[in-house]
Amino acid sequence: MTFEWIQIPYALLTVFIILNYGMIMTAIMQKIGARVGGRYGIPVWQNYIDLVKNWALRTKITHGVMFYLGPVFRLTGGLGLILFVPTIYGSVMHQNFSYSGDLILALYFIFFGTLGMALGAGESGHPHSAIGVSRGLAQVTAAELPLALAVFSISLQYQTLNITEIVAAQQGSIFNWTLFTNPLAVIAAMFGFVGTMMRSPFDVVLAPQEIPIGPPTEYHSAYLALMQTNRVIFPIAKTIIYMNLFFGGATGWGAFAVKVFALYFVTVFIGVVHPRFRVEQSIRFFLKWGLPVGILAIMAV
Amino acid sequence: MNTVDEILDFAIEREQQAADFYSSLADRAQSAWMKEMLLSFSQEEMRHKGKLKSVKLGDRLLKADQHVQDLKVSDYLVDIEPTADISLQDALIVAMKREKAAYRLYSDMARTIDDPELKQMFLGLAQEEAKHKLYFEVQYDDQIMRDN
Amino acid sequence: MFEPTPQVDLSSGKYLKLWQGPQHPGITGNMALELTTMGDEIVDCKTHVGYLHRGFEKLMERRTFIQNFPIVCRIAVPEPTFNEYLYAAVVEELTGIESPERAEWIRTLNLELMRLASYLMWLGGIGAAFGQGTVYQWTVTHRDYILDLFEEMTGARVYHMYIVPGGVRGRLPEGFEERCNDVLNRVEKLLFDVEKVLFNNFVFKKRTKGLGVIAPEMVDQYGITGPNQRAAGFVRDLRRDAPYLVYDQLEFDVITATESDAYARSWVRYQEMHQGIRMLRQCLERTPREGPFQARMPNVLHWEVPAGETYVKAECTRGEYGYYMVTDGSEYVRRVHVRGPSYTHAIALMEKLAVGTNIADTAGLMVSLHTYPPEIER
Amino acid sequence: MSTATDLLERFGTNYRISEVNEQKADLTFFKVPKDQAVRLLRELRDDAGYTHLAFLTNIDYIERGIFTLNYMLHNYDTRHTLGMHVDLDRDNAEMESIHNMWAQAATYQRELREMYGIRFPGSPRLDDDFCLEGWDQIPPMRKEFDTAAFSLARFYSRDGRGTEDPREHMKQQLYPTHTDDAPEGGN
Amino acid sequence: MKDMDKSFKKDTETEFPLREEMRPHQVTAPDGQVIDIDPLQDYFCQEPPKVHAKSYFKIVEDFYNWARAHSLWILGFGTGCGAIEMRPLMTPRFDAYRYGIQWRPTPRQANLLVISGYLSVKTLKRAIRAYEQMPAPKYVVGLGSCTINGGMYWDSYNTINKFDEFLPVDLYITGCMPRPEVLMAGVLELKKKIKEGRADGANRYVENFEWYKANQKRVIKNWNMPDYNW
Amino acid sequence: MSLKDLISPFYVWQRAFEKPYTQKRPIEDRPGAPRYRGFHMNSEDCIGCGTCESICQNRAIDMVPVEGLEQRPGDSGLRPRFDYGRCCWCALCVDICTTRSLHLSNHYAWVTEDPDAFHFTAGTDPMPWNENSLGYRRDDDYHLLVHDRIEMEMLGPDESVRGFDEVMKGYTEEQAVLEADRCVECGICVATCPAHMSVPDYIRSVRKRDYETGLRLLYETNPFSSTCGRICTHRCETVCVMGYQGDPIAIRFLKRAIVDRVPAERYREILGDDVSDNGRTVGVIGAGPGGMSAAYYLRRLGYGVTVYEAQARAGGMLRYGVPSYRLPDDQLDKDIDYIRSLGVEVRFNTLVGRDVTFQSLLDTHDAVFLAVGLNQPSALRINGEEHPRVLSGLKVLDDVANGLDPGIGRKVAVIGGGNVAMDAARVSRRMGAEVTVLYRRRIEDMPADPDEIHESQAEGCTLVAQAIPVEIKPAASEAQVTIVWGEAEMVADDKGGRPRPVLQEDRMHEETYDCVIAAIGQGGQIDFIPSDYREQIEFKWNKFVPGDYQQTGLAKLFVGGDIANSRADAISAIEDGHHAARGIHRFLGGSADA
Repeated sequence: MTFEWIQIPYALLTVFIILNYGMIMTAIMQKIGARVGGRYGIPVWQNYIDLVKNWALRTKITHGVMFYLGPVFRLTGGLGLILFVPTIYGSVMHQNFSYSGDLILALYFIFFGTLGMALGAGESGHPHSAIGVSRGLAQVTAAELPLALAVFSISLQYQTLNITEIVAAQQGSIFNWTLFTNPLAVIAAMFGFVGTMMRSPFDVVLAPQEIPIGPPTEYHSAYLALMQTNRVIFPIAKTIIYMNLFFGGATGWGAFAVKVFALYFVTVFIGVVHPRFRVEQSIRFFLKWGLPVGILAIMAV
Repeated sequence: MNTVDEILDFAIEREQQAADFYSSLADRAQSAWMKEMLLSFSQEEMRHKGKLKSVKLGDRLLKADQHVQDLKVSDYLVDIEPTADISLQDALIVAMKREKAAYRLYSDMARTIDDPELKQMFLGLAQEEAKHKLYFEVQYDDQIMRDN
Repeated sequence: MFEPTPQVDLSSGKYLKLWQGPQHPGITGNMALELTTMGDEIVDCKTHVGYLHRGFEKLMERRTFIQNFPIVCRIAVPEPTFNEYLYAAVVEELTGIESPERAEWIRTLNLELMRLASYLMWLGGIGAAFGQGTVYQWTVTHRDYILDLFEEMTGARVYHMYIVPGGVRGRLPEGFEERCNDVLNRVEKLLFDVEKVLFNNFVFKKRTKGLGVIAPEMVDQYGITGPNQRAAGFVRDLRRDAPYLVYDQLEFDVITATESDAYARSWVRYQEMHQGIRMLRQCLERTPREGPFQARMPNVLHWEVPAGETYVKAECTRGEYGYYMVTDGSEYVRRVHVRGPSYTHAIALMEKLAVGTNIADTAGLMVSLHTYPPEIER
Repeated sequence: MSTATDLLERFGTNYRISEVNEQKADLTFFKVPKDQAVRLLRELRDDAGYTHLAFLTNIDYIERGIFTLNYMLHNYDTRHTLGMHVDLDRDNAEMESIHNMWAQAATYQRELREMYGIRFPGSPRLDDDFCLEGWDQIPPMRKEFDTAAFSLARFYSRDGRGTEDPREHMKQQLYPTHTDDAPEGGN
Repeated sequence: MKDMDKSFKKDTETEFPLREEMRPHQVTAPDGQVIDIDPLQDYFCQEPPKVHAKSYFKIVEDFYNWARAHSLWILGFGTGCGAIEMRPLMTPRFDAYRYGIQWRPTPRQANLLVISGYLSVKTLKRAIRAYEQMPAPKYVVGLGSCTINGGMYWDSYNTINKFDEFLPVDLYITGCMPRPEVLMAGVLELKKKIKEGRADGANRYVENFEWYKANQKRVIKNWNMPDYNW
Repeated sequence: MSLKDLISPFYVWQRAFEKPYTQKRPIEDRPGAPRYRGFHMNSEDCIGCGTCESICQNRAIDMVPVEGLEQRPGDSGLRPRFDYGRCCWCALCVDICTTRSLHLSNHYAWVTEDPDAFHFTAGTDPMPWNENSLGYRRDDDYHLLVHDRIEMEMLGPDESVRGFDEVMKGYTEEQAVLEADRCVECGICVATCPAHMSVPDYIRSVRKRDYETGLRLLYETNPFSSTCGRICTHRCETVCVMGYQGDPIAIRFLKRAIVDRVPAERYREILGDDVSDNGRTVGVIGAGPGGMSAAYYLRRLGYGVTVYEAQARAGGMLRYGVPSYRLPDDQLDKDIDYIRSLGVEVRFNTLVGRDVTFQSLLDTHDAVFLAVGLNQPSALRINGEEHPRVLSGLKVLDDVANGLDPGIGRKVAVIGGGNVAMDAARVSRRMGAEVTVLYRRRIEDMPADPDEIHESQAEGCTLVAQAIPVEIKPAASEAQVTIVWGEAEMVADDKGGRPRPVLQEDRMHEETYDCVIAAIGQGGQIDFIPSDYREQIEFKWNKFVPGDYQQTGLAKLFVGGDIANSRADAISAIEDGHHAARGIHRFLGGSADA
């Protein structure tokens, strides 16, 4: 497959759809969580209003160039992730540039956003940001370790790093999904998934009770809006990768919506009922439970 | 007395007499404040006279339909002969009795007369006198019967 | 015991000065912790208070005895009733007024309800401090149900101003018993859920076990009282040791634990909530429905309390709460000192326990000590 | 014989104990001179079982020119509380610190330093701000400090208030004194 | 240490000239007292705030105001008693999230400062700092009697009486303490005000900046803050 | 970490399927509880006593005048105005409210942009919650004030009828302090007291057991404190705010509690009455309370005072009209002797007009104060009045006071309902007679003290209300008399005065008594004033109408007492005397503040 200009507007359309989907889905997730707490929660369109409001705030205080670039990097990470994985398998419009990207690139983008954030937050000079960033980096690294092993495992299994091909290999029957063909790898990967979605018990990066809100402490108005945008795109992009790698991808928007929702819900399901790990506890948790499973997965293959 | 005006003139004359009576009594009174007192009675009568005059001129009307309370204070009190050293209590009794007599007079006249207009006039005058009597009765009640 | 703080050379770059509060979600109320950290580890902690200082003790010196009654409840915001009771008790002791039995029962009911409400708030706090927001949602709501009961009984949700010197301000409303029982049942059901989600949660256990251990010998040195003391293995409870009100007629257990860490303290409090419900049920059953609820009082507008001094204490949710009052026979009090347990727990003890823990644990540690800044500063 | 009298008899030989007041069965107040106070405290804590320092506070007797410190000690075994009074000179209030005996005493001493201006040499962080910040007046808990006047002078009160005394108001309305239309001089 | 040689000392004043408003100057307090102000030390945001103009198009401004009204992020700063009634507000019983209200733990992301009750001088300083750190447009709600006229602490030596002298207040809620419902009613009222475009406290603060600063300085005598901005 | 720990948290997901706790519309659906302490309401019962203001520890309440409110004694015309920038809703004001007019509604929402808006006068300003029926009310069994009067030891009716011992024993010190403690010190009574005594202040001095200050306060306005402490008509107590829910403060007896505890010998030292003559003299006609009061205050200002008294002893109506079981002679003497001890000269048995002329008084003194009182009993003016067994009440009392036997017999009818009538009845009762009191109006209309009415009833006097004597007839026996009386119906007075009785001729009664004591009122006697002066002096009915400072048109003549006011009690006479003394002082060139 080769690059064509028409793919750029197609990709933008994909991003737009994902953005809106993410907005509404995260709101629904919040409502579900609120329901467990016994309340109704925010209106589903609340995220849009917040976004508009933050764009409309007038005061902008900057702490330097990196402070400004932080959210941009972060958004780039999210967007890049989407652009180089096929959102809808087999769709011309929504396969993005997936033919040119592979898993390594995707993993890089996952990390890229975090790093950008780290730089920006570090620039803000707020100690809570700094602590949050150091925690974030440590935890993400630890959480990605099982994921990396799982990725390694399935790349051995499918003999490719190209996501499109991996998805293709899972088509046909539900039992072709990696979930069933290589369950150990999926379990290992899910450790990484849960660990990087910033939900308890692994939300020590934001940890409102400890370091008020972590890295974004100093971010406000348009910067914050940018981060909010990212915060709906990035988890979905990550979820898409998991969906593609382990759950057979999506061949239509319907399957996409259901699978992303289900995967995302896993984190909510765990998060709502658990307190938060301390950072070294979560690292230890990943090393103790995630790592062996990942190694087992490789061994199994 | 066959016309309204005549009746009124008669009544006015009576008020004038009453006023004269009190002022002459005041002239003879020994006590300083009884002079004052009796003069004020006299003035009260002159006020009544003025009122009747204005009725005669048509400035105001006498109302006959209104009920005037009769406290009956004077009914059981003894008759007093006005003297020079009359006391306040006695002066009030005299005044009450005089007004009562006037009331009787007009009431009787009203009873004997057939002409409804005149009858109305007499009743009105009787009413006036009843009011005057009530005034003195109330004063008696307040000033003399303070503890009773 | 006082130990000199290690001299920290901030310019060395190894250390980071970190302020938690006063505007910080992890701090209970409005106070600040000045942490010196090395990495995530705290090497020095200093408590800063005074953000809520209103000078109550000064204000009370210039108000008459009845005028002090509405003001004392403001001293500890989440738990005003104990102040009301203690103030009433201290004045009653100095004047020799005895509140009637019915009032004593109603007061006990009131105090135990307050204790339950306060514990519910704390339960939410400990959940939230460790990132379990759901528990917080539940408990604050159930506390609100108790506040509804208070509103019905006393006329206000938070500052009840119900226990006056001499008795209480009104009788229990009609049908209060059923509604109260209903709320108690709901709270009890909730407590079992909380046990499932919080106390039986491996993450929570991991976080709290071994956190902030109070050695038994520290208890007297630091003046630690209440559940914090009982979690260290001491069987001391003023309700049993020096019974006031009608506690000698109620059945309840003194809950203790031995581990003396954050989990043990939480568990002691959790069980005390069950004991509270048990006591409340007894109160509801046995509170007299007839009889006076106020002693004969002098004219309160110029109420002269005889000269004297005394100290009255009670077991509040956090420990020994006491009022020390000195009077000189005038219409005004000479001196009041309010002894709140948070005073030692949040300052000396917190400063000691925080050293060596993780930044992430300070909030949880504070909540596990159950401190309220307003009663420190008064 | 009560615990308190027993105890005071035990220490009475070595210490000048005065003004013993048995307030109730489990609470006794007494007074010792300043120079013996800390020694007695230590003895009470170590030998007599009064291990719990409930609080330390101060009473201002401005008319007598003294501060009276009150150490409230509790014995968990006998469930008895002792209030130990120590008189200080009000103008030059200084007291030996007991931060080495109870950890929370340092905090109380900080508070007393700030609120009354009593010095406790050696007590840690004694001169740091405790509750107040930027305080530029005399220590606020001292009796001569008028908090209402201070509050009105510094924080102001909202305008639009004004009250009338019913008695004075009725006087003006119902029986005002006649000053303008009084009788003229007669001679 | 030996005094530095004058020739090595840079003339920072000419090299980096201070803007006029940043130089130390004097303002007159409402009570006539003249107060020295050193902006570099006294202002929490290192420069005086600026008046923020409205959008050029009314419809855009209205749209923005609508969004602002429906997305009120409260700074989680409980300054006094009232904070305890703000918890029920954010929890299931009253669930203010339904109205687009959220807690924000950092002033940078909040646009509503609820002063929940009395303010001691020490807290006032932090509240001012929090307020100045909040991005405009920002709103202040005074909760409880204490913010109006001192409340029951009217004679306390450590609590202020008239909050509106120190920060521009958009709305007062009376009560001691106000029930969560009233707070909710207050927020709904504030929404109305924002939608109508009348909630311009931030601009009022800028326009009367000197007056506010003079008032603040009258009360707050110690302007040193722990080192960084939270 | 057990498996249970891993799984059990997920159990609570079941809560997701339960109905949320959220109130959909909390503002509308959650009104305050029935006992909720919301915003203030005030009913029309408020009298503006300001007790709420004095208990408010937040200074949140101002007492402010309200437009369109009728100013009357017993109502200060002020109403509480609340500052919700101060209020803390403790509801102490509700608890202490003396009339129970103040309530709290269960309305609790008030949100405004304007911080100055939170002021309102409860009950008067239109507020949305004015009609609320729920909200905090004071519980009936809950009191912050003491509503029951402290009982005073007094002779029981059985004992009291046996002699002329004083009935009221007076408060002991403890009782007095307790009674004084009930006072809320609002000051409503001051306006009602004719002498405007500083009632709350001296009550406070009783509470503080500071009788010297108390005495000084008493003597500022009333030199007959010992007397007034016993027989004052205590108008103050009728408006006392404590009377709205309980018994009014026993103000009269608290006054007595002060004087009872200060020996007469120390008066001069305590009051500091150092008299220095200023060379002017004032004549006072009548040594009753008015005259002696004027004499006291004038003497204190340094005037030479000569009192002309027709009787042999001073005290006027207090001496001859008030029986000794109400006012023992020694107590009256205590007051009068103190006044005389300052150098006031009293010429007894000196009747102006007979022994000296009025003109000579005017000539010898710089000013004259006239307070002869009402000493002429009004006649019944009904048929048969001349019967020898018809006695006047005043005469009976006079005789008893002078130790004479009035000769009333065993069965007595007293006509009248004033204090004289009551005293006559009770005196007769003490002399062993069976007493019936005939009164034209209802018992509640009686001008006598309620205490006297009750005590006389307790002592066995029969009160027959609405009985109008119509005729007196000789009885079969020479020593007896028959009275004819008719029942009365009350009719309302158009002008709002007390209802007036109307005789019902069809319901007449006849009864025979040993004597009939007429005590229907009194008139005055001022014939000694030459008629030349009458132009200058203003009268109304049988009384003087004094100008400011009790001055008459005759500049040197000041009048006071019963002859110059319509209130007819001792305290009014005392005030007149005081007022006149000030007026005379001004008139003679001094300052009116003295």
